[in-house]
Amino acid sequence: GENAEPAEKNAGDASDTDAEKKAPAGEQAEIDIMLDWYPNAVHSYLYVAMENGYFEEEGLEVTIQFPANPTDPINLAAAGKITLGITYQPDVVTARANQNVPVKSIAAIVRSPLNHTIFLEDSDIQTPADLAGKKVGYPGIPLNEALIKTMVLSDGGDPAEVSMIDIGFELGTSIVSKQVDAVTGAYINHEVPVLAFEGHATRYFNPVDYGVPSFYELVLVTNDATWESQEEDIRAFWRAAVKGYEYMVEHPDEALDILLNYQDQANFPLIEAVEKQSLTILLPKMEADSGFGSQDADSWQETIDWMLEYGLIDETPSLDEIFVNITE
Amino acid sequence: MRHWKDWIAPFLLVFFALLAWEGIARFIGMSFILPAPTEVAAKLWELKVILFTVHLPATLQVIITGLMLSTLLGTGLAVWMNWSKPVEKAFYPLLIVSQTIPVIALAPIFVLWFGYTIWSKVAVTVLITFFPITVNTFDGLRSSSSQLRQLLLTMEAGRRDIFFKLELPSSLPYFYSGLKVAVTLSVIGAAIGEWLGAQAGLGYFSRRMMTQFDGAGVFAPIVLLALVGISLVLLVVLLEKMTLHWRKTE
Amino acid sequence: MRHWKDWIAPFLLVFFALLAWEGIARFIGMSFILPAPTEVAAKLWELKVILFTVHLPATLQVIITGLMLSTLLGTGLAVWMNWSKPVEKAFYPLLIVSQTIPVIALAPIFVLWFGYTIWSKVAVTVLITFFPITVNTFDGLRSSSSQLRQLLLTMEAGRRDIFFKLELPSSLPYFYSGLKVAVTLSVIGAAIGEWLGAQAGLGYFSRRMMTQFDGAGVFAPIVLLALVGISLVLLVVLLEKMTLHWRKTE
Amino acid sequence: MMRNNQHGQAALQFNNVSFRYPTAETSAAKAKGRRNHPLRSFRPFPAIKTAVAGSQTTKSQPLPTHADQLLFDSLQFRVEAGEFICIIGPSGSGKSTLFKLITGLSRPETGQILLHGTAHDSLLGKVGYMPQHDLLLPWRTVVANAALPLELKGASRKEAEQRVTKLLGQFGLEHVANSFPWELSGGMRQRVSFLRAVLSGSDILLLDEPFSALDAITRLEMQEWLMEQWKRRRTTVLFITHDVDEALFLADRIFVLHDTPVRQLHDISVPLRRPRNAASLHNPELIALKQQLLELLRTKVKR
Amino acid sequence: MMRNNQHGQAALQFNNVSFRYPTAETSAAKAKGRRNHPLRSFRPFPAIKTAVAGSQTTKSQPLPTHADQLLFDSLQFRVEAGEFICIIGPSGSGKSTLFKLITGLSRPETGQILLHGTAHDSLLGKVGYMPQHDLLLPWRTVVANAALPLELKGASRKEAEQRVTKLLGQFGLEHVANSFPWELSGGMRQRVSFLRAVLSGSDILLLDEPFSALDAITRLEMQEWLMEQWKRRRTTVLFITHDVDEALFLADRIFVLHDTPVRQLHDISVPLRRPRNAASLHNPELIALKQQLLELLRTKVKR
Ligand SMILES: Nc1ncnc2c1ncn2[C@@H]1O[C@H](COP(=O)(O)OP(=O)(O)OP(=O)(O)O)[C@@H](O)[C@H]1O
Ligand SMILES: Nc1ncnc2c1ncn2[C@@H]1O[C@H](COP(=O)(O)OP(=O)(O)OP(=O)(O)O)[C@@H](O)[C@H]1O
Ligand SMILES: [Mg+2]
Ligand SMILES: [Mg+2]
Repeated sequence: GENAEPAEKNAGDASDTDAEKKAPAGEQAEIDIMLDWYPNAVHSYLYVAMENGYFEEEGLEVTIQFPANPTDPINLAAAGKITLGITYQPDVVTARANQNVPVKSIAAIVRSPLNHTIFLEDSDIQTPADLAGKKVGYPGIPLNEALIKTMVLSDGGDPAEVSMIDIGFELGTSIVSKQVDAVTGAYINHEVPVLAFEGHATRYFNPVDYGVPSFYELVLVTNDATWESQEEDIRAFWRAAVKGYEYMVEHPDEALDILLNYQDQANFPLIEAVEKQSLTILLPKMEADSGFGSQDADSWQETIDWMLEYGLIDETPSLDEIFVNITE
Repeated sequence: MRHWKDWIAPFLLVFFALLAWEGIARFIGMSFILPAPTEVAAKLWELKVILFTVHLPATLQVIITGLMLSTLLGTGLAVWMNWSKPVEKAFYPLLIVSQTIPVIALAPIFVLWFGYTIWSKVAVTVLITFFPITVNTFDGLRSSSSQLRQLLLTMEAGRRDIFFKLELPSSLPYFYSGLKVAVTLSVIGAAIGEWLGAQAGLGYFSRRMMTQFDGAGVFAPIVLLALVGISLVLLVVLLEKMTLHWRKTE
Repeated sequence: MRHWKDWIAPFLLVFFALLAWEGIARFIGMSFILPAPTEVAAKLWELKVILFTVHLPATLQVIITGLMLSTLLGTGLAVWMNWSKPVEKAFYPLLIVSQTIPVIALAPIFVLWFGYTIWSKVAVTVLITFFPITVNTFDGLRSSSSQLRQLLLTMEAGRRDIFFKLELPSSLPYFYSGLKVAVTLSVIGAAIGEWLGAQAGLGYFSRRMMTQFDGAGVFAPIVLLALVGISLVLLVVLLEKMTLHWRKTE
Repeated sequence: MMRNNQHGQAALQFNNVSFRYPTAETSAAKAKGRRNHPLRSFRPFPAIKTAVAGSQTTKSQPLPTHADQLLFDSLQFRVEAGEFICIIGPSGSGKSTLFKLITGLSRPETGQILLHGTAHDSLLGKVGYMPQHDLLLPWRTVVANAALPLELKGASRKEAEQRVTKLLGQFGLEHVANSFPWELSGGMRQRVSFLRAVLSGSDILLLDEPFSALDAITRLEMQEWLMEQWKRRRTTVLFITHDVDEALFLADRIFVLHDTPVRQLHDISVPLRRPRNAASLHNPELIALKQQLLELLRTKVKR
Repeated sequence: MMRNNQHGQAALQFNNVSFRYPTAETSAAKAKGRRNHPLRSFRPFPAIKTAVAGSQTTKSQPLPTHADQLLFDSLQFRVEAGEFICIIGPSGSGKSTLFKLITGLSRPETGQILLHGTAHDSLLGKVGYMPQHDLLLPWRTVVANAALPLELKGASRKEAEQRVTKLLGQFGLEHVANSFPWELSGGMRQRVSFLRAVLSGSDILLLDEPFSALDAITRLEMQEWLMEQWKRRRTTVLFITHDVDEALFLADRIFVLHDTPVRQLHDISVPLRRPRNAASLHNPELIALKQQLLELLRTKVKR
């Protein structure tokens, strides 16, 4: 049951698995990618690429991991323990600016925030300012503190009065069991429909409505050193991923089926109806004029400026280091 | 403690280990994976105010509440088991078996039950400190020799006399041993409890620093936790020395 | 073990506790906060395939690798400390002090060092099982009476003779005691390790189920973990009985 | 200097006393349940065996081989006030059990035990008992240890200790009043233990192998010391020993237990005047007596 | 039946042997470091004191009060081949230390110890030693325990056990060959221990209070048994005891240690022919000798 176990490197002479047959001659490069969350619709294109053999065509052996903690993808990518991690744009800025952690973003996957602040339908919270004096849970990702701060401030409240609780992955459970009054870091395309499906109606705030720039919700990051040594592999990975994305856009239902097939029913019981709905929300947010994954400096600059303004970072990280535009 | 010379060797060992660590850390140069000891020290200094005014008190509150509760419950159950044979027969085997199972795995549930209040962390602490206190106290109560019990009986001692004049004093050294284990475990319990959901506390702060890519910040509260553990054990040792002054320790 | 009657009282206690739990759980009716025991049992049955083919083996792999490593390292260090006075002087005090500090707080770092491989969990397991094995084995080696040592010396025994004929056999009962503690802790270590980063394993599965609003699914793997703990301890007891057949246990 | 008084009331009298321990199974199981719970070997965090200074539990109990067998069968004897009785007999013959019956820790199956002519509901608290080894409470000073029986009889701690303090001089303990047991030599500890037995207030003292743990020389000293104490106090003493010389030196009469069940005590008067000294034992009559006693014991010991 | 042979070579000879233990500070610290590391009381998970059956460590060591003081000062004596020597002396007078010197566990500061006229570099392995208590290895059967010295001398385990098995009959151990020590009575354990000492192959045996833990009756039996063994083997025996009667019954000569530092041994020949029996001790000459010995010891014991 160890997905992370390294496959045999010199497998050329080895067993004749399916993967081997499809692969072009030569060695297979390994790519470990850690998702931002447990698998859901937003990851369909990766599973499509896997199922349809796009990765093998590029000569890659891809292992998909799921994080045990929300901050692991960027941490482990920075530590070089995984090749790629899916994480959040502002976190990359924090890492780069505050501690000069050598991570860089190589692709933007979701181009605007999915992250909403949600609370139960019957809550007395009406505007973000009402969060003052309330308990707000978040999955340990620093970005969420920035979001709440910005939203409450822009709504005229005092962010110091919000009590922020790191609740790890327990976003749904903690709000339903009323351990917290609201959670942020919940996704409009996932937690909201899941909770609705479980019979818990919710309301939410969109951060973009309250002074937060429309940052890239999900970006693909790697370590500077990894980038240097494995740039070609990563580019190959992205080519396969783009193929998967294109397939997903054209055949959303099939793509979802592939995802659902990949799910181990007991492990990650995804609800088909929810994922369908989720995908409809997602597709527009993933679409980019200059190609899936393209990044532009303006978005980074805007996010950096926002974070500087709200005191989330002290220094401006260099734009050259923080991202590469893989579509160029 | 007594012979300062006994500390030379371990001190040197620690010193060279730290030196090696410093060297390796600087060589790797990724302080968020492996900060150098000097960076940790600097960070500790830099964060002293928040650590000492916010997070240390939060953790201490959990530890002290937890220890008080499990001492109360533990000695209570021990005395009850000692008093009544049926109670012993029912509880003692369960206590023992409970130690072979990883009760700590229940910790995440506590968050559901108690929320992110101090009580979920206290519950974890009580869960893991309850056993050593109970079983040691009980064994202590039982440790009194049956010959001494018979001797007291021949002096017409009642059940209460035997408890207060024989069993209670016999159990004290065992109780302290249990308390020493419990005190150490309480620090671990508080740290684990804080990982599972908290707004303050050294365990929480350490993990939080990890999300900030601040390696030195991860280690600094751990150093403090270690100091808390050592101080608490020393405190119990002191207490033991004071109350068990009759013991044969030159 | 021997007297089945000894188990009546605890069994009844557990039975009524379960009954009460069932009642309360059904009364509350929020199975994701407090599933009824029957729900847990049903879930265990429902998930049996994945639990037994994927998660149990993953956890066992961690436990066994961890135990083997710490037994190797622990007995090695113990023998080394027993062999060389300077080594003892340097390491022993550190070992003791290390127990008063919450080393487990370092666990999250292991994920950074080892990633989500088996080694991050093995490291946690070794970290907490190393101490009881080392210190017990060392104390066992030292437990041999100095009078016996002198007696052997008068028979012209060399250092090796004393080790193999006196110290090693003396240390065995202590070693087993240490191993029993270690075995229990190893289950805890694996569970904690899995919380911090894993793709499979009972501890991982339990936490994962929590995000799925599946209370019974949270408890089911914990029940399995408990069984693993109990079986491992029984295994060590069996091993002990077999190798220490000379002991005075009627 | 025989103080027998066959016509007055006996200080202690056994009337047809029979006794047996409960069946082997139950008593063994009981003993085990208490000391070695079957689960104890499972203990992942085993009992922390703190070395409590001064606690002595080394003497191994005789194996309960004879359990469920009658140990005493209609035993009869009387001890007169002021007598010094030594009890000898092979290991397991029931010497300590006899004391358990007299102290009231066990009850006879049939028959009666009379103290000064009266039968009591419970004998607990009626006689002074000094167990083998010293069995002092390690956390109490000499004074507090000796004061224990007074406290148990209801005296306040202060009052009790005051009464004890007055007596310390007589027992040669004035300089160690506030010492803890581990600070004393074996002989000193025996003195404290004896003082404690005396303070139980009874005029009958039961001493169970009090000197067997002492080395030969200290033992001789303690025997002489005990003689003096006894002369001064004129209490009735029953004294268990394994040592024939000790019995001959101390006793007015020697009771020999030598068959199972014990139906009758071999009752041997020691033909020696008091005061005695070590040399007294060398008169030919006594040497013959000693040989006779040794033979008696030896036949039982060989198996 | 004196087997002295003043003109041949002495079995054992001390030539001006002086000895002292290292200074109190270092030795105390050493003893402590080993047994009670200062940190041990800190142990959050304390040592698991598994009750290992059969391990005896109850005898308290004498306090090292005299350390750094000379214990033996130019001591001289000789023991002839085949002699039975008893050594008595108050506690702490250096009896066990004398044995440590002879076994080679300690080395004299000055002077020489000669075995059969030869000085050895190390005396370890040259004499048979039977320590106080039995000190058997609890995990070895009777045979394996006795085979230990043979194994240590290089014999294979099987070979060694075969040789032992042949001897078991002579020692009355044939029925317990495969028993473990805890299954034996105290007397039986002493036999095993003695057999082991004999098997060390030396014709000089040192016995350190071998019978002090036995009860009086068993002790008498063991004394007689030992006499028989000695007669049969004609080894040289040095025997430490606290018990004057025991010394008189067993010894050809008695060495009394009675001042510190020991400059000279009081060397007393026992005027008794062999075979002896318990009654032999009652002849007037011996009674006088016993009184004399007791006085000698008593003056030193009183402090
Ligand atoms: N609590 C008990 N339950 C059952 N049998 C017992 C108990 N105590 C003693 N016995 C048995 O009763 C018999 C007499 O024991 P007791 O202790 O009176 O002997 P003793 O003469 O004092 O021996 P020793 O000289 O060894 O002290 C023994 O066979 C012993 O096994
Ligand atoms: N290892 C040691 N280090 C320092 N001093 C010691 C050591 N062993 C014994 N001594 C001291 O040497 C003196 C003689 O001790 P030894 O054991 O030889 O006495 P002993 O005559 O055998 O006494 P006992 O009759 O109590 O066995 C004592 O004062 C003791 O304190
Ligand atoms: Mg007895
Ligand atoms: Mg000695």
